[in-house]
Amino acid sequence: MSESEVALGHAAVMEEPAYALPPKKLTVWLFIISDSLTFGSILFAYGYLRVGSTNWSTPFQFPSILNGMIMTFVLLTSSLTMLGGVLAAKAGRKSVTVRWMGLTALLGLLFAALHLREWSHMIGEGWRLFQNPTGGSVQFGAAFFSITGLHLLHVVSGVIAILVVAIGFNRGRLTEGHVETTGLYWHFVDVVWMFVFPLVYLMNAAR
Amino acid sequence: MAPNREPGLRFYVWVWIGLLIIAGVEVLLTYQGFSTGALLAILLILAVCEAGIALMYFMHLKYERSTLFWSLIPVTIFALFLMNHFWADALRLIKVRVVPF
Amino acid sequence: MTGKLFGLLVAIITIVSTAFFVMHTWWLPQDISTHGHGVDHQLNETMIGTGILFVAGQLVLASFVWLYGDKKDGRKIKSFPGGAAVMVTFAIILVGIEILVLTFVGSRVWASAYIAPPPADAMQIDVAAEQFAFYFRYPGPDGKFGVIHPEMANDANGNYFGLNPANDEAARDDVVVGELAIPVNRPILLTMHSKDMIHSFFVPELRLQQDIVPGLTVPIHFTAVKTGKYEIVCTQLCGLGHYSMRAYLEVKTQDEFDQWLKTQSGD
Amino acid sequence: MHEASAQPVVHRHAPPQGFIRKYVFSLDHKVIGLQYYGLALAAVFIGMVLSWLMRIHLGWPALPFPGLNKLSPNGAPGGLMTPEYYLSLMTMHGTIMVFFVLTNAPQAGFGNYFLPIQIGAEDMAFPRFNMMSFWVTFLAFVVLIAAFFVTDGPPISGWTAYAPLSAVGRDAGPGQALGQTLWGISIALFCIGQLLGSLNFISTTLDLRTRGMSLARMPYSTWAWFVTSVIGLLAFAVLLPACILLILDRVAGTSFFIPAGLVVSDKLQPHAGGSPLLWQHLFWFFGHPEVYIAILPSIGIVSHILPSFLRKNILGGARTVVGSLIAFGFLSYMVWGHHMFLSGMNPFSAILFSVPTLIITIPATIVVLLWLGSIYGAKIRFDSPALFCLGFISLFISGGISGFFLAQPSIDIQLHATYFVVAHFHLVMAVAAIFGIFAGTYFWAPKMFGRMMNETLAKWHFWLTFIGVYCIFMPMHYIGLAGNVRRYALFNDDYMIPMNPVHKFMTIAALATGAVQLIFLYNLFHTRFWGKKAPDNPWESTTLEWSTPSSPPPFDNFGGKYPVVYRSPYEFVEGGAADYVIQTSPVEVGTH
Repeated sequence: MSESEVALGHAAVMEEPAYALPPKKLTVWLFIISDSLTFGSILFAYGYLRVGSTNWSTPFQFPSILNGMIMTFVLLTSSLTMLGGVLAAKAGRKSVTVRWMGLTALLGLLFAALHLREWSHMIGEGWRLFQNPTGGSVQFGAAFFSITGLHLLHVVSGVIAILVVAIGFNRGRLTEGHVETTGLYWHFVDVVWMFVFPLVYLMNAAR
Repeated sequence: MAPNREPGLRFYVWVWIGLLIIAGVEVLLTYQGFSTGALLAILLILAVCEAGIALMYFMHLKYERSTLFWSLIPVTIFALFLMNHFWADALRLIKVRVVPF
Repeated sequence: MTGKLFGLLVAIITIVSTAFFVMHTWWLPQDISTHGHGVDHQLNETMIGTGILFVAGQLVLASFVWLYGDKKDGRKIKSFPGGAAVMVTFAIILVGIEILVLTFVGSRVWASAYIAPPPADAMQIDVAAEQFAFYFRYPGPDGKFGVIHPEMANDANGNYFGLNPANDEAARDDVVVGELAIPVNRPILLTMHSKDMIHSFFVPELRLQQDIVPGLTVPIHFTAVKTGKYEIVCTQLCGLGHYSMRAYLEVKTQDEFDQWLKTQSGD
Repeated sequence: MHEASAQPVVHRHAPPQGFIRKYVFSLDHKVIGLQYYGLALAAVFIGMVLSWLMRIHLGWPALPFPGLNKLSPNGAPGGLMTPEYYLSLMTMHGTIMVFFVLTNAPQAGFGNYFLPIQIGAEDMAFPRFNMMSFWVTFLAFVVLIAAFFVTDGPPISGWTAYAPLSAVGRDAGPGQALGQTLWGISIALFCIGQLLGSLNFISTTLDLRTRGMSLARMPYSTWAWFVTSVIGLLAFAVLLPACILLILDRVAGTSFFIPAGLVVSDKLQPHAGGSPLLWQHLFWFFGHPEVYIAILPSIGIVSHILPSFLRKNILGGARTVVGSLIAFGFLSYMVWGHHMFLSGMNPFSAILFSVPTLIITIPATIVVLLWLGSIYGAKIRFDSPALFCLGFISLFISGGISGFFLAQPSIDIQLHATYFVVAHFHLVMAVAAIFGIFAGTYFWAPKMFGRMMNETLAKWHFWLTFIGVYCIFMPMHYIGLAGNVRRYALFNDDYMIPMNPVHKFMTIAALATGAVQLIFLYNLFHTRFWGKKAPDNPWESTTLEWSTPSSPPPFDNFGGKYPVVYRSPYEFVEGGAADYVIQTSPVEVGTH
């Protein structure tokens, strides 16, 4: 996909892009806006159902919260490594970029693994989308699995994107622009987690 | 106005530490026995700060033209804010749910 | 030519359409509720205000199109005196005032019917809606409603509400009927709940419409001031028999009503 | 460095070879635009036939449809339509028309074709996204139509798919089994297609404008497409998760929209804790912006076409028109609750939603007044596009005015869910938007096909359609006031029976008006292949689409060059050889 370079190459004959952003970067920003509404509406739905239920269960013991903390740490760190990748790419240091991005992808996978461990652990306890072993509102499982599932989907697709872009950048097919936009998306996945962790984990901690 | 110069990795490390601290504080506060409502308010405020920092520095919003910020963020907040209309009904679910007579 | 034809057509359409509104060829049915006149008044006010805007707008369009066709004469193009500023201010002031008035008056009407709490002496009647019928329950002599057990509801043996008379005192004398009979001039409080889908309780003569949402007990109160038999229809798409879902509202005098209730609880 | 009136261009991608790349999986925004237009044409035809069947059934319930039993043995045994099949047709009619016609044709269709040309780009920012968005939409359409052929037939829960009717599955009635699931999948896919489209439109508009084409110099239609894309970007992002949650309720046993203790056809449903109102909130949060997604492009198209036939710019120019468009977009998000006044929503919210709903009438009034003010003192050329624009204005007034009633909860008590509502949204959103599409078609056909539409047929098409739609939809107001409930397969309630003659009248009008559309269809196809060749700028218009070297434009729109824009979009000046100045003309013209 080579649209954005060409569009930039046209700078001589085009009006200057609004916000001085190339189309790709602008589009990722727009996607982020729209996606944050997607997450927003699901989180609001979760809040709606929780407020409307009398028997909400808050099952997370400290181990789960600790697991959540580790996941938060991993994801935040992956954002940092991604930034390393972006800076290196801008400095034109290919191999360094690829190393940083590889590290980011690894951290992303680690996050997913921790998440899935959490899931399997809960499923083992008898949690389902439609089932609550503690006898509380069944909406807990529905909300938890759908929200974290949606986020996990973003993480996994992010990891794939990072790998693809890293390889493409290494081969010289893709530019630092691609690295940067991928980073933008990856940071957004991080930002979403900054809301999911408190709202879905901490608010459901057994206190 | 041209985009400002953006800082190097060392600066981002500091931001990263800051975010970690906020996340830690969130967990600490969770166990201070606040009421659910109060805790929600606190956590949301912290989460917004966290997200704001990430947006501004990690996602470079601070180093883009300010017009980008002003055209993206208010719209999003506005749209999400409107969803607060939901609560009027969510709370009613408790008040007027089916009660056996 | 074309322009004149268009102008004529629009004018005719406007006049004919308006005529039917003015002549009340089809109009709201009579109003039998205490709050209804407020609704009607609000509707008439709006009808007059918007009617004027409608006729004016269409006729201005018609006449302009009639007048300003290109006749290939040397006529110079004129621009609207005052320009857009006039239009914008006009729109904001005119419509703004209309909005303020409508909101101010209308909200009071709305509040009187839907926000105001039911009078203390309101007679409570329990309503259950299901595909595709309404059922009404009167507390019976003891004045208490029996507890509802959804799982026990069964149309086959006529236990529409899922009562458990066997071991529920209050439920035994509950009167369950398929038509809503109420005494005239007496505040009525309907507590409505649905067994399956969203249904809606609509009596045009009462100026009263309310969705019945499963999971909620939706309260609605009114006072009927005219005796007679009226139709209750479901206005919320609730499944294949939606069109056939209705019941009757009988507004009776107090004596007739007491008599009726006695006979109902008798059998 | 503004001397060169045009500069050479590096081609983004070479012109495709072979039929598939050229016409099927094409990256060319012009082909994709026509694909969207074609899809909408097919959809509107199906939707129209459905409305015929429904109208005939309402007029003459006992009348059998020979052959309908072939399509649905259960739905129409012996060709006699069952009530539930009526609801199925109604659901499909609404869904097809709102999503695949009113959202596709004016926005995705014309927008794809003309937005890049009007801003002087040689294609969309992301041609591959563009292709994907069409084919995803196409897939969505196929999935939706498939619902006709599943055992239980299409869903019966209306285009709003209110839970729990849409959520509990088979027990809720025929069509609520697989049919409803297909509906959910189809709409979810449609959301994805629209989101891709919106991203593409916005970044194209912001980043690919040719030199001199400042935002202030963009045509009104471009502005409308841009604002609509912004609305869509936020609206469809909410419908998508809503659909996913609905599908989860149906297939994964969750209870987002289903409360406890539901007994459907004597079966206690295994759900608890959900809320039907949550679906309504999520749906209408999208649903109301959606109606503006449907109408804004038409408003833009009309404002774009009118100047060429009034020979003057719209009163107030860009600032006022664009201002109103943006006001529409902004307000459209604050009003969704006016669909829910009587839904069991908190009665206090009703007032909060009613006020902004009424405020929307201000920008609406402003645009109408601007159009009227522009017609004043003009030299109107009555070609078919102009006629459809003027018709649009008349319909927009008629349909918009009834919004005053429905915006007020106190009046909505009486009018909610009656034919008054049907009349309102059909006039202001459906028919008006369709008139915008017709106007666009007649106006741009010379550019899209390089051939002129037959003017005589076009005029007949206008007169008959214009009279027809008023005959169909005006009476609906009357019977609505009299309390005639919508979404009934049959009106056998005591107080509705007297209105049956009116329904018969509307049915006849609908059939006639529908038949008239065949004139348009014939005209369109005849023009496409055998119409008479069109001059480069048949309407003596001023915007960039009329500056392309050929009609239809070459693959890169401007023949290896970028136009340079020197002036605002609608400059008409009397005196001199031509009374109009095209945007690319560097020549200084006298003051005006």
